[in-house]
Amino acid sequence: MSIAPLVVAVPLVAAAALAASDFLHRRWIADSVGIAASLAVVVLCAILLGHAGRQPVVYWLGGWEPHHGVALGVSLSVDTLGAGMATLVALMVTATLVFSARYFEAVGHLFHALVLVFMAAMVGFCLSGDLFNMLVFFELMSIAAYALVAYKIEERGPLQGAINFAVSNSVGAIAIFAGIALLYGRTGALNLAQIGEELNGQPPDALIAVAFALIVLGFLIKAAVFPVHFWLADAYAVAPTPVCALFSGVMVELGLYAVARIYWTAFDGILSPDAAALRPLLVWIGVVTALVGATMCLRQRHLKRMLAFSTISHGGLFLICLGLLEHSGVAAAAAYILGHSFAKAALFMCVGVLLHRFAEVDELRLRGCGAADAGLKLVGLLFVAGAVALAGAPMLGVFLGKSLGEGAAEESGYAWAIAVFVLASGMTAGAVLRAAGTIFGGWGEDEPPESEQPQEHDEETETREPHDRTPLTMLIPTVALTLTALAVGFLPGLDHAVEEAAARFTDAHAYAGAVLHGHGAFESIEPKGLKAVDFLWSSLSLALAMTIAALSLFGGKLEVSALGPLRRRAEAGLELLGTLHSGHVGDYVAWITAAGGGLAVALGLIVR
Amino acid sequence: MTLLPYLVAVWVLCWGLYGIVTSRHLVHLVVCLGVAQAATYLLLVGVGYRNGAAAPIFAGLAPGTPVVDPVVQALALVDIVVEATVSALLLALAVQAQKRFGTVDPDELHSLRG
Amino acid sequence: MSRSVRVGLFCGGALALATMLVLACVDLPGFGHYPGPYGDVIARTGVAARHATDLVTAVNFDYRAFDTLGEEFILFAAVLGVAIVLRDVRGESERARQEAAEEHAFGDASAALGAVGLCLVGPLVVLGIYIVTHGHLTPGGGFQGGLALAAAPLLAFLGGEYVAMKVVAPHALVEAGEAAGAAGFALIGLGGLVFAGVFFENFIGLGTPGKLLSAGTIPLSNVAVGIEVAGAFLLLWTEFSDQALLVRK
Amino acid sequence: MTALQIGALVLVGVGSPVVVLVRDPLRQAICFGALGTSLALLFFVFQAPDVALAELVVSAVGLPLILMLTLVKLGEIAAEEPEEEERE
Repeated sequence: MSIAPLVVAVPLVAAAALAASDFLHRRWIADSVGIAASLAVVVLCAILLGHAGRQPVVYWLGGWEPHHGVALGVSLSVDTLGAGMATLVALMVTATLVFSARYFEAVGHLFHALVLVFMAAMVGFCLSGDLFNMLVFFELMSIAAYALVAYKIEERGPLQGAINFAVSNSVGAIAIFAGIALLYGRTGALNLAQIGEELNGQPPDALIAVAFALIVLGFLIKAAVFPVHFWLADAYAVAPTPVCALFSGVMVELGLYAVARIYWTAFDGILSPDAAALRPLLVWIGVVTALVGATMCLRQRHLKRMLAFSTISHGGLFLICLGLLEHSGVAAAAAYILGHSFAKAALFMCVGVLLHRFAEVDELRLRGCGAADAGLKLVGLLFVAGAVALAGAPMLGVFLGKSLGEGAAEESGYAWAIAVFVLASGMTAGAVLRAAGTIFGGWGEDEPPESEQPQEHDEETETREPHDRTPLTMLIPTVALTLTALAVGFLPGLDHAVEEAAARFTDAHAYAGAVLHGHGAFESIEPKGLKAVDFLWSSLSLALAMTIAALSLFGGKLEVSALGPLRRRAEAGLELLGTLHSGHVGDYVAWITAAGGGLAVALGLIVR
Repeated sequence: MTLLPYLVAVWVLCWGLYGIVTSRHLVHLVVCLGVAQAATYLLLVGVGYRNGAAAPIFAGLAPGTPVVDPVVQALALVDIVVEATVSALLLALAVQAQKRFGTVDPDELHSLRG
Repeated sequence: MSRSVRVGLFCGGALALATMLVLACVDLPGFGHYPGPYGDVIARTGVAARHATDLVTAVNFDYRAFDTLGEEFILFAAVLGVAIVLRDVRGESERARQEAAEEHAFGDASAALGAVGLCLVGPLVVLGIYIVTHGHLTPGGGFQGGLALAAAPLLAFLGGEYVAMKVVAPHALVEAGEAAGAAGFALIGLGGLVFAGVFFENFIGLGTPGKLLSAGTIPLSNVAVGIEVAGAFLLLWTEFSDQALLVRK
Repeated sequence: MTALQIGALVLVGVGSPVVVLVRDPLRQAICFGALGTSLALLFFVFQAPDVALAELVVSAVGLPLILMLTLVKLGEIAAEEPEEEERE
């Protein structure tokens, strides 16, 4: 497939062209070039997705075919999940660019150039079959992201968010660099398939443990997993809203994608004997992340920060799926990410619409604002639909992924994790429903908004001033994304397709054969599909979400005195959890170091 | 003795991280990030070294002469560029932080909590 | 977190991390015993395959040119990012900038120092061009030479001649050149796709090893990257110095 | 390993804590330049002239200049502080 490298080259050349023509300062040029380039990438990725069927499409850049099993150059090794992820990225970028066209004043062409670079990096990251090349695209993605976060420099927030983000992720990149150096010292290889072949069957030792720990740490920082998730809420709370949609929809998930990709291609052969010990480690990290994220999500009244914590929580759920180290878990994560991306991006765009209209993203200050006109009522509907999709109501939104995940967890002996799925998705959806009730229904207690933590008006300048009406170019992508999120579950054969794709994704042997030796077809599997009990769990999530929303909106009068001390203790705990999110970059790096040390020691003990 | 370069790399990494954690000045912090990143160049170049071998430049070198690994050096070059660019971006943010917050001390940047 | 808690948390983590890292390093092949195979295959076949005598450059601009493409755009994105972050001061006071341009940047630099700086501009340009164009033959290449080239107008600047800097390196031209260099490298990759069927395929005749015009597209890529790096660093420096100048005003 | 290589390693090993512990940014920038130069020396004696050259141009020219300009800028903004505060 000679079009494979174009998915990276086209947006990069377009970005350079936009930057070179920056002096023209024509918004329509920036918009049309940006949207055209991203649409082109959507088409190219979709073609790749169609071709990456039974065997990955392998493209050796520079024509450097492997030399007796030694990779000389960089390969794009495109399998179904990688191409699917890349297509998702390109779709999200297209939607974002359409949304931003009328959303805010851009500085010349620079915003669009950066978004295109960001897209090229993410797409290249998805398709790359080379560990170091993945790191290069990871860095490119990060640099573009730091700049995008800091886009609104008139405010205090963005700067600090961007600084915390940049420092945390740079430390992560250093960890990955060190991990790659260690791995290279052992294998003398950078191609994932070749590393896998070199390591396959060898006894694991401290080097493997530490290299794996460092690489996983680096990518989990990007995936915002507890306790290295702190940067995410800061960065999202302050980034321009369309950028948040991109970050939440795809960038965070790419961190997890990288962990899965690297585990299954490079480390599976050497670590699979220890999988039984590795599994609880990853699952527990996921569980804690999901619950901490969900708890923090309920505490927020800043809408973007609330959605950011919801993303952290879902990231934890994805990690539980992947941490099962089974192909069924990978299938679950893939389907879950698909549904979540559309829903979360649509929700961020709804917040964008509110910000555009009212120059405000504080839930309480927006009370009742959402009933002003028909356009806003539509947004309210979309908001509720987004919450329903996030909760995974039967057949809608993340239902497929969540059900597959629960099924996979039960099969691997983690049936209790189903409770975490129900709880986390219920709590995060409940927070969104509560916000919808407050903003669009005007419900809830009538406390003066200033009584709680006074917040600065950080969002005013993003859209300069309140607007009277919402442009159609903002509503169309929001509606489209919401409808897609809801409809994803109805796609015929999707469940079987993801299971099939995941089985290929986890077949390290066939992958290595296809990449290095030009043959290696995947074996077929028997897809499992859905079970009746999935509908029960899904209804439970939705019920929990509605209960939480109802309790927090109308529950003020239901004060039960017996629960007083318990409640006070819980609040003290929550307070402590809140203070951990200190916004201090030194704290974050201390957490990263501690997490790295802990992970390295744990893996060292596992492989002993 | 054969561990010394690696030990130096670990040592440099730890000092760089320590500097970031304890920093009271964003410019200082950026430089410490550079120190931590320097550890990775050391590790990379160290991993590809071969005793008694020449640099991988065959200008005036007989074909077949043993040379050190050129690949890690190429990787280290990429690493250096990345470090320089991240630093530049962070320093630009530091300038803006001074302008907006009136301080570049992370202990006093307080706009995001909870 | 209080400072002592933070340092305590860090020290615990760092101790564990350092211990594990040292244990991992013990498992590496002893220092000085690089086991291969990647580097060895390239060392054995690289010169014959690409007619480039500097194998590091061959790896950067041919074998792993895709990495370098990413790296160049990292630089490109960083320059865009710095321009975005520092834009307000530039935008707010375009007039102040014009006035500042009349002033000397580091006004206290003596005239003699300035003269020396100006005299060095020429040789530095020649050196930079040499490093860029000989990237495939001797140590150095587009990145190193590009930075040397960027330093040339800078010397004029340090010598106190901001006006001279504007003459040597006009902003819009540098901006366009930087983007063109970045795009140029991507276009060389596309050239491989068009003329040889594979992205980043070396599609030009390889010539005689050791000659200036050899190694196919590698010197071309070096020139593109050299232009990009020189432009990028010049832009970075001017972004920061514009700010410094404005405040001085 | 040759004495030159050990010397370069020791130089870098001593230099990095110094760079971290010097808390005055201006002095630190100078120390950082020196550390970069000793790293370049190290790469040179470890047969990595390309890396040495790159490290030299970045740490002796590229970054110190940005650091200096940043510090000049920071100092000037700090001097204008009261006016800035009013505007906020």
